[in-house]
Amino acid sequence: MPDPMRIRAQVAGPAATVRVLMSHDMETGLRRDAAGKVIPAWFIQEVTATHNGKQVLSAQWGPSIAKNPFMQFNVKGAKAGDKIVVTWKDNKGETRTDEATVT
Amino acid sequence: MNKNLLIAAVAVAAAGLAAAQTAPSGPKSAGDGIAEYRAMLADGNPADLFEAKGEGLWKTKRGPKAATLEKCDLGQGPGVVKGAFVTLPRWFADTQKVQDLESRLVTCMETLQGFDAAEIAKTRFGQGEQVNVTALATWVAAESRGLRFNLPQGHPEEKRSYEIGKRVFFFRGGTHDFSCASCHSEEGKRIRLQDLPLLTKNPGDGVGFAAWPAYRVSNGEMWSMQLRLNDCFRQQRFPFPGFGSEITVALGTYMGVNAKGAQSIAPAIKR
Amino acid sequence: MHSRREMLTQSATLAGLLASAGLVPTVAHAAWTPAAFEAKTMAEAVKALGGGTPVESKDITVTGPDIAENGAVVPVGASTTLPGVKRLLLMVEKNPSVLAAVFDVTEGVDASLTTRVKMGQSSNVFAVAMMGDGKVLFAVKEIKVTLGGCGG
Amino acid sequence: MKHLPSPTLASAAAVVALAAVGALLAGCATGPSEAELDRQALAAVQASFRDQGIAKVDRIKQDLGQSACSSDKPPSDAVAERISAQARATMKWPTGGQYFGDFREGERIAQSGRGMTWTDTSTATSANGGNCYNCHQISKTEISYGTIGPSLYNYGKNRGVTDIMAATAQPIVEYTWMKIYNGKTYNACSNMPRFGHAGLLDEKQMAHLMSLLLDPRSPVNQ
Repeated sequence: MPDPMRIRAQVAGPAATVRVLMSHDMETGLRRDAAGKVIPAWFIQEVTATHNGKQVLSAQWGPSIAKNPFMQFNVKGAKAGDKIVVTWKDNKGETRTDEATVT
Repeated sequence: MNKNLLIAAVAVAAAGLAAAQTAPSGPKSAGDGIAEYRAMLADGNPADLFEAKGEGLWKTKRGPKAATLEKCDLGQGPGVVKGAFVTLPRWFADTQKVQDLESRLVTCMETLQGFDAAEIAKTRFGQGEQVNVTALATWVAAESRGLRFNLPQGHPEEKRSYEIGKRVFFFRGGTHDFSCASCHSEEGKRIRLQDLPLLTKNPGDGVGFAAWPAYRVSNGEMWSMQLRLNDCFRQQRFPFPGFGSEITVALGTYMGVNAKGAQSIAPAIKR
Repeated sequence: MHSRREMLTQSATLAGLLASAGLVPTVAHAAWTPAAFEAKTMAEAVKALGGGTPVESKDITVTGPDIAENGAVVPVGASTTLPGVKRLLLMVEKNPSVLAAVFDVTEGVDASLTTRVKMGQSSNVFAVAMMGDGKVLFAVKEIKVTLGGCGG
Repeated sequence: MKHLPSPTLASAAAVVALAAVGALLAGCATGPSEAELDRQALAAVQASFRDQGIAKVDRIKQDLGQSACSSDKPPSDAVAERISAQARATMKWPTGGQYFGDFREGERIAQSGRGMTWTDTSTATSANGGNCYNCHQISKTEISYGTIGPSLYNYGKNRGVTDIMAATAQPIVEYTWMKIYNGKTYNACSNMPRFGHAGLLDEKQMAHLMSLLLDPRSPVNQ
């Protein structure tokens, strides 16, 4: 199973700032290994975020998102104790879901 | 987590973002531009991912003996993690050796969990159990964030390790005649745009020995001090230093003792 | 200090339970659009995503450093204060494929996203907003990528 | 004094013996002598490194210059002079007096920091860069430069070189060649690699660097 995400969600005025770090290689498919063999593309393609169960954001990513991806966004009206859930899915079909509580 | 450091980091990051959003920006020096770039990365250090993984590993029953590392003695007594990082390398009576954080972790993995220490030492960085050693080191270091380096030098072997480390630091060799000192014995120098810490004395809070383990942006890898030293020697055009070998530990003792009083920010984020 | 991993593990389990109990709506992943991620230009990428001709606009903001110390990780952001934005895109002009990310935004979030991209070389970076009324607006910023380290 | 040598130390027996002698001589009150520590450090270096790829352990066998410059104190004047004398004696001037090449090639070589590490596959000079920008400012347009060495921007111009073939330019041409070939000629403990002497760059590559630094048309001299 993929390693967990790190999600921080902190109230900032009328919204909560959510910062997400994901553990992923984000291989472009353009690199070669020491033996000269192409390293196959392996990257997160889809990301979604929900706020108390309601989807607020979805994203499509290409391989040019940096390794161990970072994403930041502001959830309107989120208050301390609210739940933020983030899910990603990569091009091999692997997926990971983690949750954070707004502080 | 040290509050002041956190606040400082957030302030720097915020300043970086604010600066970045001020448009149109006037001509900025390359140095300012790089500082702005670094500030923008400071908030959201992927080292967090490795720190969380390391904490999990410490508390997970693993290895042939299906044991956790919670009884591992890092020099502060069994299971005491906080404060251990800023006192390593140090002398350990059970192994009759001066050990750095990583070699000590491997000792614990052998004695408590039944892993083969020699096998781990032979494993390449970033593979097999080495991945776990790095994650563990990242977490252990993070538990001393904000504390000041204070390596013990009371044992004759600790003093000897310092003296060996000092000599190795100045040891010139390889095809290019480089030593550690070639790059790290003068104030305010840099390679390309990277500032080089002065390592013959305390280089300041969160600089040099007080910054590693660190997340390396250039390759997206978590680098422990052993790997940091290993790659220094690679770029010195030296042969390969063994993992946990006497000189790598001695260099740690030399840098750690020199850094006395420096505040640790490890795990940091680096180019 | 709390155990991060325990917290996260529990969270993951909890999320799984909630999902299986039907308490979390099945999230609608935007179907990944291969043609958009194969595009070589901004116009092609926008077209593949069903948009029209992009027009430069001062109402769109692209954030990022002037200089990146390393092209492997470059912090960039797209934002706008205009109402009615449906999608925010981030693109790197000189990357093998121009499109880096598509964010479908809702009323639940600010139209302001930050992420980190890889850049093979110094390049223009575009923030593109696809609006509800069909307009496609963009902003551009040049980011220089320096050579770093001993191996440079 | 109770001296506990590390069990990992190679040639531990010899070291213990030496340590014992050292301790006796030092009268037990202090740790091992400086000379004894020097020996132990050398033993630790020999025990700690192994071959990896093209980087073999023979690289830590020091020559006079390397060992004499391996401390926080400079060598004695006499030793420094011996190092420089050796450097002068082994100096090779370019075949047929071909000091110059193409400054564009020189820029490329100056930019490259590659070569001779254990992740490189060949020790051929063609695989190596000059690492110049790692330590020096050179062309004005490259902002990513190091500061371990002096700035070389306007190197030729500042030294009044208007025609690299002129007789008046000859001394600075020869000096520059020597610095690149073996900088220990002038400074026994120079930080600069001995590009010619150590076989890191061939004559052609060094000639390209000469052009980069001295040619009035080079970006360095704009």
